[in-house]
Amino acid sequence: ADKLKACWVYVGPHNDGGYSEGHDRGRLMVEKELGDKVETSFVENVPEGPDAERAIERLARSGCGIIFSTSFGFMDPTVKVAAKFPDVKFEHATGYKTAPNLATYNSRFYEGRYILGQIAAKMSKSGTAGYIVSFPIPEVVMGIDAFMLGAQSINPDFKIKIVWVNSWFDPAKEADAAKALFDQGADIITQHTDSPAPLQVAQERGLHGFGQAHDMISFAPKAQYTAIVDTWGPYYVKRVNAVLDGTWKSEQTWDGLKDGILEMAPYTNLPDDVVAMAKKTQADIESGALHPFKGPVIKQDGTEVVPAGGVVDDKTLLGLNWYVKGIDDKLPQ
Amino acid sequence: MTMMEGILLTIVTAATPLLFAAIGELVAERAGVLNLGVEGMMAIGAVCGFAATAVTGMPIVGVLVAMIGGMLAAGLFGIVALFFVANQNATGVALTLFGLGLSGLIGDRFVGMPGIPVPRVDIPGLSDLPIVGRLVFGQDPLVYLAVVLAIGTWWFLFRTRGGLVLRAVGDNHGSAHALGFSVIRTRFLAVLFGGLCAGLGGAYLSLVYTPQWTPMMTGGRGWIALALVVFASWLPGRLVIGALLFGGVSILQLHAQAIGIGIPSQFLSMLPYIVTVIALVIISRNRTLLSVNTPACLGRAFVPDS
Amino acid sequence: MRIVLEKRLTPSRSMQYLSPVVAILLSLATFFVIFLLAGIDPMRALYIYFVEPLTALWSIEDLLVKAVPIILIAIGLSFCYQSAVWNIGAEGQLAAGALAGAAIPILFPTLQGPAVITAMILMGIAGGMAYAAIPAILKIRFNANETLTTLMLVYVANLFLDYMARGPWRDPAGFNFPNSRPFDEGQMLPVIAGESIRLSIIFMLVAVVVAWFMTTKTMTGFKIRVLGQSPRAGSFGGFSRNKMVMLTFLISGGLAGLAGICEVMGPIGLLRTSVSPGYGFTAIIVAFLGRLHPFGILIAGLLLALSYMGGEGAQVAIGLSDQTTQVFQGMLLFYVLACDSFIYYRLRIVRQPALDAATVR
Amino acid sequence: MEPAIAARRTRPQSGALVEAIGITKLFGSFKANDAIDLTIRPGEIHALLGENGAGKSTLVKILYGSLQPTEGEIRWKGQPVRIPSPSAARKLGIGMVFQHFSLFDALTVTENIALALADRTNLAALSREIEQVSREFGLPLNPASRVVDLSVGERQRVEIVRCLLQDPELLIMDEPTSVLTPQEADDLFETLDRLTARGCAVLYISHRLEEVKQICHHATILRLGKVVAECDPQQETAAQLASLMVGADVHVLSADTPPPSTMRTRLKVQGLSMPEPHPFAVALKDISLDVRAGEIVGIAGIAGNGQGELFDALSGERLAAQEDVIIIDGKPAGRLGVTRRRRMGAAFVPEERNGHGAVPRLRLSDNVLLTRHSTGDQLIRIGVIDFASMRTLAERIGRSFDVRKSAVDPEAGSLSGGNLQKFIVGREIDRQPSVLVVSQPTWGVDAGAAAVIRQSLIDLARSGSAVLVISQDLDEIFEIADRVAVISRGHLTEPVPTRSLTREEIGLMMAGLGEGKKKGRAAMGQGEAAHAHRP
Ligand SMILES: Nc1ncnc2c1ncn2[C@@H]1O[C@H](COP(=O)(O)OP(=O)(O)OP(=O)(O)O)[C@@H](O)[C@H]1O
Ligand SMILES: Nc1ncnc2c1ncn2[C@@H]1O[C@H](COP(=O)(O)OP(=O)(O)OP(=O)(O)O)[C@@H](O)[C@H]1O
Ligand SMILES: [Mg+2]
Ligand SMILES: [Mg+2]
Repeated sequence: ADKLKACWVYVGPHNDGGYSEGHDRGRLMVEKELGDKVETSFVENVPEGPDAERAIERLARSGCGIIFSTSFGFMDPTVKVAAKFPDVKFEHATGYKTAPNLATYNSRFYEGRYILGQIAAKMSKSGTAGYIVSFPIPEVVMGIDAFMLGAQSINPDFKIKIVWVNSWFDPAKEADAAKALFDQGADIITQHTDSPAPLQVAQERGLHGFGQAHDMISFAPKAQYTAIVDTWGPYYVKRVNAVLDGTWKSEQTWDGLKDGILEMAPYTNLPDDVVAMAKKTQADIESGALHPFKGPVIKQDGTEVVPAGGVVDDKTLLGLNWYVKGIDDKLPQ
Repeated sequence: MTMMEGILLTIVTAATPLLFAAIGELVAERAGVLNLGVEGMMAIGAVCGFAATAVTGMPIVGVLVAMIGGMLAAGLFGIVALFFVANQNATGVALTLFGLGLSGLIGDRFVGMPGIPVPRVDIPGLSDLPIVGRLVFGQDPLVYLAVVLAIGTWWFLFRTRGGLVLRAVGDNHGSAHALGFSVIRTRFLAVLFGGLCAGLGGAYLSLVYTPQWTPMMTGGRGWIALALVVFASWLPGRLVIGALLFGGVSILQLHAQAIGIGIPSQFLSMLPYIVTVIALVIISRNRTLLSVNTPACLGRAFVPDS
Repeated sequence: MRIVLEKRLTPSRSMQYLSPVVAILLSLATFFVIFLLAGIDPMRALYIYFVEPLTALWSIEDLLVKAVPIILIAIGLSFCYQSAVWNIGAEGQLAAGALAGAAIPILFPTLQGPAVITAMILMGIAGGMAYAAIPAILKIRFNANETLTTLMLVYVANLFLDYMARGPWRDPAGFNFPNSRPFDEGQMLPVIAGESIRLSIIFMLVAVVVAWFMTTKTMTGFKIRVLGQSPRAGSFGGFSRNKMVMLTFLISGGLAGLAGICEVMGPIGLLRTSVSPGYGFTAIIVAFLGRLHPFGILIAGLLLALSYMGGEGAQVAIGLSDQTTQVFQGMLLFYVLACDSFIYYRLRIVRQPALDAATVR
Repeated sequence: MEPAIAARRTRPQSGALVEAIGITKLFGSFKANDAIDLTIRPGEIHALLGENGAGKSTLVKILYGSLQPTEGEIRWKGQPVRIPSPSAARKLGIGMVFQHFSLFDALTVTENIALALADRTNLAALSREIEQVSREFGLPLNPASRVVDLSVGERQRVEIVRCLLQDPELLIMDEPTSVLTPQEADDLFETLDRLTARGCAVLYISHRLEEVKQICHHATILRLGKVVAECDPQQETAAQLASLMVGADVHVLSADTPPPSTMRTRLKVQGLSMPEPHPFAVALKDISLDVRAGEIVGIAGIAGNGQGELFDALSGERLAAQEDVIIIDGKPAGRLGVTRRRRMGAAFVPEERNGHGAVPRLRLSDNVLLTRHSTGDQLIRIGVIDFASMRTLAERIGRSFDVRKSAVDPEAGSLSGGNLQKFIVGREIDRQPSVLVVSQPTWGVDAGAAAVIRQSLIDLARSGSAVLVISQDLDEIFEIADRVAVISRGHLTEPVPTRSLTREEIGLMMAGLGEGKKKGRAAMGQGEAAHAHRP
């Protein structure tokens, strides 16, 4: 039979050293694992909007059997194209709309963020972390809350300072934000933007931080404690295989640490007890013994979302738009 | 480091790439050439600087190659706009587009590679002085280069014969030609110098600011540099002030956020641009100042009789 | 011996038409060499870039969809540039138009139908005009350089759009996704051909024809040209430079706003944090490529859209980087600008006089 | 006339300083210079005469190294030389004062001069030298002032001092007196005397034949790029010189019927005051004036005393503060724009042809539209241009004013200066305006074209229009104006009949006021300085 053509749509350059590169590593893994059963191809730097629809459609027309549209803003274009090409399988990352030939997949990044929060609270001398963020979408807010919950589990008085840079990727601005946060008294930095610039600033100042989307240790060997590493590869291999053997179904996948869709980069620059604590938390999350959003979760304004004993359900998480108690900032609405 | 020190230090860093690019553009404009392609030249400089450093392992080589790259890009502009007397506005836009695209192509291999940071100057004793220590004695070498360049440019323009000729060419190219000065050559050299400086500004981004290469990393700084030249009414001294002012606004808005003043971040991010517009308006109202310093032939094509 | 430019007594008619053709051929030749050096089969690459998009109906359709906003904006910009007003902020005016027009379906989601569609279009035009009026006023009242103010205002408009789409106008039923509620068919431009060609293509064609008529046949066009070429002569003719600055800004702002709202009411179908992948900037190239002539702009707009389509195809088929397209566009513009100088000048080889006695005193 | 000047009118007999042998210059296929031979001797003032476009400027630019000859040889003191650039010419000992000044507005006098003197690096020392030389030659200058603040006469002094500091052996002057008062011109002639006394040669280009007769030892006359005659100008009449230049007899003006004094006033200005539009301009102060049907009123004055500002106020390019300070045909027009004034029957011809009176890159027919879009010529119908009528009109103007052009409807910029001027004047006269305001109607225009233009102005006035001529050329004012007023520092004198004054009297009025202005400025530093428009 003909080879299956598997295709990807990236919002940034395929080698952006961040989010899109994470997906591209997944694509390469598909090539490696499935060898000559598949052929892959991608379109990069696709702006969210009408261009995305056209790019996805072009892939569908060019004979792709399965198309992964990897950015959150590609949701509606993917839905539209999927309706036009019922025989092609579509997968959209981080969205919520599905169709018989459109699945969604996502990663429980917040699990990693909880661990980062714990490490930050252990390691910070000032009791304050800086947090650089891109846009106030649920995924990002979820990350902030998880980080704070993790930190509060160690130090209930822990503080974070937040700067929005209104961009996923702007190294200079991220660096400026990191400097500003350090100047304001933070001694640990984390970011939900894709460049290693904040880590580089931390390294230069002799302070510390975390990598984002992949292991950034080479950019800041002395400053990185660990990183949340996106490993989409196993998922992609599984789904492409499903198409090959005809078992593909439209599903909503939201995998976490236990499924290997995200990993923690090696813990470095940390004392042994902190490493041990981080590893234990990771193991507890993987085993299900610990849920970062376990009750009681209390909103900034004091309302209780879930009481002790419960956990915040996935639907709430996916539309999350509130800060947990203890964050002094105001969430942009 | 106190918070005040840190803020001042960051502002200086934020101002430096702007200062580099704006000095070069100021010289080109003093010679009568409006090169809107600063952004493109900066991008070329950034990628060349990074690539050369990555290949040789020596930041100094990177800085040199960035200057050469910026000059080559400027040379392209010079050929089209000066020798072929094309509309300078359009040629500048073409250069921006071309430079951004080409830098992406050149830099393809270097994305995601950690850079080799330029070491900071450290004078034991002096660099540890309170407040001024790091600010005056503990910057990276390129910051000093920018300051030297600004002073040197002032000295060249207003204290040397070469600078006099350059200003004459920008003031009245017909007269300059009649006296036997080569208008095209002077302008071409000025444009090359503009490219060199823009290249330095780009290198500052990819070697010092955030030692890495990423496509579009210039982030509109070339355009800000152009605005600064008008803001400075073509005087190098004012350029330094303008660059610090702009750097200051863009840094302080981040601090305002970190303190948590509750204004939507988009509005804070707008601030530097709005401040630039307001500054332009204030400067432009002073027509006397402008009419004295604006190069009268700015943007006008020149073709010598043969 | 050296080569010099020499002014022609009268501008060359034939170069006027030949120059863009030569420029395109030179660009293609340069690309041929680059591909060759990069080890890519140049014929195949050029085929994918410039021919393949024209071989399928769907892709021609997409090409037109992509070309419409670019041409609309470029037509507006050509008015500005003819009168030497350097508006490079159409991207911001586009965003303002999109915001203004989208206000209706977002604030009154139940309103539908032709009247609403008309109102949205008018609002879009008005929004673009209003936003373009800011740099116009700053220039007229305070003499502020419009190249820079228009550009700065792009950033401001885009950030404001971002704020509105994430904040006040976010779809309440959209899981906090940063976009407005999707518009209904009764709030969008009707499809008039194929699957995706909407009414906006008619707007574009009308704009081209009207612009051609205005610039070549009417007094307004004449005023714009005169003031662009010599403001002093314009004021001697009794034409007001300030009025013309305002007029050209309003025309270009209005058309950019129209392009913005047409995108929102067409291909996008809702208000997003960003509604244009840089059409406002691409249109600058198109305006100059088309030599500020409406028909030229039409052709240039289609050519640029073609290069975008081809660029995507080349990514999929031969893994060519996305930046290749940008380099091609920049290079093409360089060549066109250089070739255009042969309309007014010709190259001549000058021999230095053979006499070479020393210039002694 | 001073006897000293009249005394040494004979050509020195010494050997040649410069020889041009067979100089030919091609611009494309156009021969601007055609095998020109010219010999200049040390100590002589050598006139170079010719119509507009005869090739005078081209030849001197070749001598100064700004242009390279296509063919031919230049000898300097008998040695063949190549002059590849102006700086090489300066090194040889050739200085030049340009037809259109080669100064830099934004720079100081010292900087302007330093630019031509590669060896003077110390500007402070140079300033002292400038002061000294300028005192020595009676050309007072303040080295620190910026050129933009200087009057036209002072600008020329800068050019001359710049040449003098090079200690030249040959000084080339391209139309140096077209911007000077008679007194300033006399000062210049004295300077030239001192120079020739030292053995310096002067190559002198001028359209003013009277002054050529007065000061030159020898004349070479060019027509269509060729040398057509050499002569001793003192032996010829001005009319003879002119016909040598033109190759035919020059039309003599006829203004036989003086205007009846009872005709009604068609243009009235009363108490017009206006602040300066920008710091380097002149304010108009309480100007009053009336021009009656049938007469020509001339406004004399040194350039930069408010002529440009007055023209703008009369044309409506700048509006007055009150309605009734300008009255056209009995109707107040002070607040009306230029189009409204044209509709009232007024027409205007500005000083600058390219870029003010006409758009160089537009065709002649388009340029007709520039001023005649609203004057009842039916060129516009509901906003749409009638190209055919426009072309017809352009052709009519071209025919009746003898506009020589390369194509049927060429770009305005491709016409020679004189022909474009005829076209622009013709465009307005063709309308038969009731009021015509014209500034420097024949500036830099040769004798033949000037005669055509002046005659048409007289004819227009005699047909019942009111004509106001602003001119720096006193000869012109005496030829055509019935009454004359003098403008100085924005003040205008009462117009008086031209016949009641002599040239010298008017010259003194201009110069006297001019001197007062100079002192005033020196006292104030700068500020109220007068100057011509920045281009
Ligand atoms: N820059 C250009 N690029 C492409 N085509 C052009 C361009 N300029 C003109 N054309 C073509 O030439 C045709 C005539 O254009 P245009 O009306 O400008 O001619 P014209 O001779 O100037 O006429 P008129 O004198 O009536 O204005 C147009 O239909 C158009 O197709
Ligand atoms: N650079 C040039 N290219 C083409 N033609 C030129 C150029 N310079 C001068 N000419 C032409 O050469 C001829 C001689 O010009 P030139 O300036 O020498 O005349 P001129 O005698 O100085 O006239 P005027 O009295 O008006 O100053 C004119 O017809 C002019 O149009
Ligand atoms: Mg036409
Ligand atoms: Mg001349």
